[in-house]
Amino acid sequence: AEDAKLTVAYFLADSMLPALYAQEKGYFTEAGLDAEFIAVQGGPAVVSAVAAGEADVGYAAPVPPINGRLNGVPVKMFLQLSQEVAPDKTYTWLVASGASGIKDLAGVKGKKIGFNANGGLCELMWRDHLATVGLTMDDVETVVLPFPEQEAALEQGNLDATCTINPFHASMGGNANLGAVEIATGTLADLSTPLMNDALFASEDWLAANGETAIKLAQVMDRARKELLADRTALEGAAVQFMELTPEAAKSFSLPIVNESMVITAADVQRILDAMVKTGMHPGPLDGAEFVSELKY
Amino acid sequence: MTRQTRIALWGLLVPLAILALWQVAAMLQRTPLFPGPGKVALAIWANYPVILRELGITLLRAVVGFGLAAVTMIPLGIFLGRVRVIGRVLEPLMDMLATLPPPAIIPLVMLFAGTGDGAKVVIIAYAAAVPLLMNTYEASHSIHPMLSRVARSLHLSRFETMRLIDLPSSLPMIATGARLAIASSLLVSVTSEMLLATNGIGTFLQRSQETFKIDAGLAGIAFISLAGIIVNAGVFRLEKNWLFWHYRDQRPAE
Amino acid sequence: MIPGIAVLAEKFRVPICIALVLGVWQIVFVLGVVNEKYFPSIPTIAVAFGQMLTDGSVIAAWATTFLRALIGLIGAALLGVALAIVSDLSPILSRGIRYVSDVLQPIPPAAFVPMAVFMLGLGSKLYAFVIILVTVWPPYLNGVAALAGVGPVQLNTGRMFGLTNWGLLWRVKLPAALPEIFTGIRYAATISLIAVIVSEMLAGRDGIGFMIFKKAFAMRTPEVFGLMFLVAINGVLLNGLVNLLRRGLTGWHMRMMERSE
Amino acid sequence: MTGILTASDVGKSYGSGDTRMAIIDGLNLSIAKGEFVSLVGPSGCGKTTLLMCLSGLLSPNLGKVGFKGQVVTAPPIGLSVVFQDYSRSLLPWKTNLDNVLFGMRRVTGMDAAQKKARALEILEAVGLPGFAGHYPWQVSGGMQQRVAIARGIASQSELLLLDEPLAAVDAQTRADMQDLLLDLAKRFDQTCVLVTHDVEEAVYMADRVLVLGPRPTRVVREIVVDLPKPRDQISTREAPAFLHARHEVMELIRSMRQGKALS
Amino acid sequence: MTGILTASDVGKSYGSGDTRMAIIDGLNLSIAKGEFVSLVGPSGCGKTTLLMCLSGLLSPNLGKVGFKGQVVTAPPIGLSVVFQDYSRSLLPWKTNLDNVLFGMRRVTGMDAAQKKARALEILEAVGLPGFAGHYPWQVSGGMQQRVAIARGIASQSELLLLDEPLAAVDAQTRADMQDLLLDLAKRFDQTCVLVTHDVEEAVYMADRVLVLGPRPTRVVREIVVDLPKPRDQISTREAPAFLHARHEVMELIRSMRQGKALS
Ligand SMILES: Nc1ncnc2c1ncn2[C@@H]1O[C@H](COP(=O)(O)OP(=O)(O)OP(=O)(O)O)[C@@H](O)[C@H]1O
Ligand SMILES: Nc1ncnc2c1ncn2[C@@H]1O[C@H](COP(=O)(O)OP(=O)(O)OP(=O)(O)O)[C@@H](O)[C@H]1O
Ligand SMILES: [Mg+2]
Ligand SMILES: [Mg+2]
Repeated sequence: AEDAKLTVAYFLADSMLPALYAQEKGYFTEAGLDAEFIAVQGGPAVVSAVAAGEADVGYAAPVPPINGRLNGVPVKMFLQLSQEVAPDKTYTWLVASGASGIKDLAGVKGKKIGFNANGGLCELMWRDHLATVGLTMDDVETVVLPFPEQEAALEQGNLDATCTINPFHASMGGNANLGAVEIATGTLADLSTPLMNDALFASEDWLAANGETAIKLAQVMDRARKELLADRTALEGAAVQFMELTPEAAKSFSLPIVNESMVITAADVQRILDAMVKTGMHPGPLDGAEFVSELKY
Repeated sequence: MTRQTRIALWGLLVPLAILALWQVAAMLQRTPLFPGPGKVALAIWANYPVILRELGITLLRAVVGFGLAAVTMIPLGIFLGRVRVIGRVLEPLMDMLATLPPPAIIPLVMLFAGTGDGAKVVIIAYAAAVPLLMNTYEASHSIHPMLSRVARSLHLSRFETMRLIDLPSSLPMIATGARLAIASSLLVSVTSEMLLATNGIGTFLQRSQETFKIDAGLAGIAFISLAGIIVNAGVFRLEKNWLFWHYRDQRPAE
Repeated sequence: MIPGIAVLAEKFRVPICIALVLGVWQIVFVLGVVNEKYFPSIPTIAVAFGQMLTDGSVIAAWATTFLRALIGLIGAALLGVALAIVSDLSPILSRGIRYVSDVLQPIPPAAFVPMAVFMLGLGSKLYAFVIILVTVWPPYLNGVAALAGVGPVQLNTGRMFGLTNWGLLWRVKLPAALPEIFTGIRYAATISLIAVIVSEMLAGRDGIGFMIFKKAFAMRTPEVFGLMFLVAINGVLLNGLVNLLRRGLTGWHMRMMERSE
Repeated sequence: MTGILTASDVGKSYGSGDTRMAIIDGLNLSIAKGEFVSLVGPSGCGKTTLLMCLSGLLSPNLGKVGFKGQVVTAPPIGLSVVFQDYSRSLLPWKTNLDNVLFGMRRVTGMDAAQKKARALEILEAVGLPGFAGHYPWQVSGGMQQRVAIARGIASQSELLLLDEPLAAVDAQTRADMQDLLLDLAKRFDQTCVLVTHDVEEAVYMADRVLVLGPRPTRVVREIVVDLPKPRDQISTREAPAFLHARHEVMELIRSMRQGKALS
Repeated sequence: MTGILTASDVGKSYGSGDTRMAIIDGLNLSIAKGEFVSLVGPSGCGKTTLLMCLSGLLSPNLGKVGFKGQVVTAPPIGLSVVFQDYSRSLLPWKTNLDNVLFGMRRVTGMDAAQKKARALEILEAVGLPGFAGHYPWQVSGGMQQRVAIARGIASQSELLLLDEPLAAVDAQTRADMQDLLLDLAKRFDQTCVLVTHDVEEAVYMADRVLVLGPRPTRVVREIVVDLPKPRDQISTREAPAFLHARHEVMELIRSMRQGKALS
């Protein structure tokens, strides 16, 4: 039979690496999928692409598809690629510059804070962490700035603190001029159990009609993840090829994977929804089951 | 009804037809990500206080940026057009600088000017500078040689020639450049707010898109367009008052 | 002596301008206003660019982007001039088109993208839409003004020798307006490149815009600036093409203007 | 009225309201086929405006213009104008030859090569051999004017309206051009209306001289030039009828003088 | 050489290489202070080009132009030009009055009101009272030409170079303007160089007529007009010396004829 078509719109992030690697290696073709990957600027654009039927599957942080669904775009999440868990497997940080004088979360009051997009994980992160010291977004000044520009903004004093990810976090750490201070880590303050950090999602209709394709996708992803986790050279090669890392930077690169399983449950989403409601990003109440299509692969 | 108003009213059919097409397309799509003009109108009603507040910020920056570009680029364009050698030699430089996309230079500008109003105004001025400079340069480059002779035979200094001959005879083309520059300063004002979001309509639009309230975003944009229409009507008026000699000169007298 | 230098300078104007840009950049670098990490020196950029060249990806990306910009420019120029012509023939359509242009011009393409994705997808149609949407205006506006500015004696001459409205447009107004229209096309050439880069950043899989986006995300600043210089050179290249055409079509005007001393 | 070209009660004004200025007021004329008529009148009286009205390039506010029995509303076929503002009436993007060929657009019965040969012949006749490939802005004022005349001639129109066509050429060339025009008019049974400030020229060329009054203008006198054709630059100008007509026109124009000496 | 304006061995050509065309070749002239000199020559011979070289607007390829003992490289102060292409030489965004005032920018010793009064006076003298507020494109060709003359006069230059300044005005106005120019030249001890195609005019106005040869041009004959000043439109033109000079110029020009009849 002819290969099933599969278009994936994605927001460039390290947990997508296995997919790009699998594409390069021809694993999708082997599985009978004719896959195509399109990079899109920002999670919301990924949701638009999926809603328009221009992409079958989207990859983004969980908040954009959640927001999309809340606003009438019928998408459901069916796989998660990475998770965070305390203490050492966290992939998001709140960092302040030395010059800002900020030493801890409480010091952020009245300062200029940055994040990469409205209504994204970074906003949730700021809200959740600030709530632990009794601050809200009204107590700070916000600037939305793409990740790559944040370090310079911190150093030039245009930002006092920001939400960042790798490789930018690592770069800030190595910048002596910046004197970066890490004031928090992890998307939510409470990370005693693994928290989903991203999601593959699709429209309800597509999922209903293409369960087979979704499973094949999961299987290919699984294969690629395992291969990369096992083979350091392959991983570094992929990081250089697809993420344009320098070979040196690739040496310290690792995939943000905690759970071997990629299955999403209603409970996974519910944690995020609760945090959104608690921090005022949404009035609530919200039911996690609505947002998920559990996929057994 | 005068001929002018008749033309104006019949002319309205064109945008109305486009609105109708848009509405039909929106009804076929049936998704909140593709609102029709009706939904946008409702969103205007729901959001106008916020929009108006943000609009002021956006417009102010656009005006300052445009003004900065106008006072520097019109004289510069005339200078380069008149002092031909320098102009010709620097032409590729204009092309190089003009081609840099604002999203690509924003990080660069930020290094020197920060993320605040200063940076945005600089970027807006940069975007407005290009059409103003090019049109002024080309206009003063192609002034009929006869006028240069008049200027020289009246012993005008270089500066006087630029002010009294080159500037007025370039005005018609400068006006076209100004129209383009006004549009691009509004556009870049919004874009810079989307990329270095702090406040203004661009930020409002960005936030609306990120939370999938496309109709609200477009409502904000509708106001930008309205501002565009009003400013352009003003330019049209000025053209009629200042450039009648160019256009009336040209039209066969009735 | 002096004229000799002038002629020489004009002959080598492209290298001179490039040297000027690089020189100013290097001076700013040496002054050390900003951290070298964000504002690398010219040699660093050159080395990074050289490395990109050796693996060949840049050439392909460049070709893709340049071709897109060229096609976009041709489309936008034809459409813009066509709109100007229609405006010249009918006062009502002229007014109508002006309303539309006043409304559309100040809107950033990014505002349309979520909607445009529904109509046009993520592929070449979206690119074409974004490019045309921002690039048509200069040829259109310059065209309208230039056509309206054709002198009465020339118009009368055309009418006298039996030209219909259409013939008048084609044989008198358009040739007379062409020099000014080319000013618009020249500006359009630069915008079309910008629009291509921006759309490659918005939804991309190839081209220089996508490459800049990816390099920026990997914090490879020297490469990013190297690519930006490449974009700038593209502007000169594209304009060189426009100038060739312009010389062919309005060479008389250029020579007429060179006549005065 | 009969005649190939007629104007009845023509009125024309510029501007409106307060700035309205009447230029032509109640003007009548009729020109017969094959006739050569000169128009003279003070500077600014409205001669150019009249020619524009006669050619259908302007529409009069009042009255009617007729060409071959039809009311003129747009430039009719078979009528050409040589404009006063010659330097602007030549198309700068065309060479002199192409400008002349432009005037032959409506000429039928010739193929492209024949037209070109004819155009070159005419350019030579007006004294511009070797300038066919030049652009109008590469030749002198008088040469431009001759290109414009060449274009008018090339159009082979039944009616030629000439607005000061020889103002910028030297005396000898002028005499040659006069004879050329007369010769062609006769050979092709062309009707000509010539506006000129040179009274001698007006009389020398014409079967009839119409003197126009000051603005708002109309025909104030018609002087029939009773001299045989073909004319001769020496003998005609010495003929008593010539001197008489010349004197009469001169006197009339003198009586309409404007301006006054600078104190 | 002495004289307020001198040209020695002036050569000028247009174009280069194959298309190079010599326009002026080895031309010498010297004009004394207060003198009125007419230049005549066939159309296209290089008169305009010569005036441009004399005024410093073009630089000759060979030889030197001197004004008041200084080599001319750019238009010197104290020298004004009235251009042949009058319609393009007026600034369309300025009214006629403002165009004249524009010519008075270098005039000293008058305040703005005085200048304006003077400009209005000059406009009236050239026969344009009531057209001060019009724009050049709102008046006829002959009127434009007079505005250009008014601008030249208003500049109060010691040396006035006039390139066919009266080509587009009627006979009577022309006579008036001639007398006006002569009168002003005398009163302000102005030196004038007049290019004209009207041989009568050339002789009537001048102390000396220089006849230029065909391209490449130089002075082929100098004719001193031995007539008293002030001149008179009637008696001067009947004087034998006038007729004699006129005849001589005519003959010369005739001998340089170009063109030939259309077969
Ligand atoms: N830009 C140019 N390029 C080439 N040749 C030119 C140019 N301008 C003028 N010429 C040539 O120079 C010659 C002299 O021109 P010029 O205008 O000086 O003549 P003129 O004596 O003033 O003629 P006229 O009495 O007709 O005004 C002409 O034969 C013309 O062809
Ligand atoms: N566009 C215009 N607007 C207003 N008035 C005008 C316009 N064009 C011409 N006129 C007026 O019309 C009158 C006649 O102009 P026209 O050009 O017909 O004169 P003319 O007889 O051809 O003069 P000349 O012999 O000087 O060429 C002039 O007094 C002029 O002021
Ligand atoms: Mg006239
Ligand atoms: Mg001349």
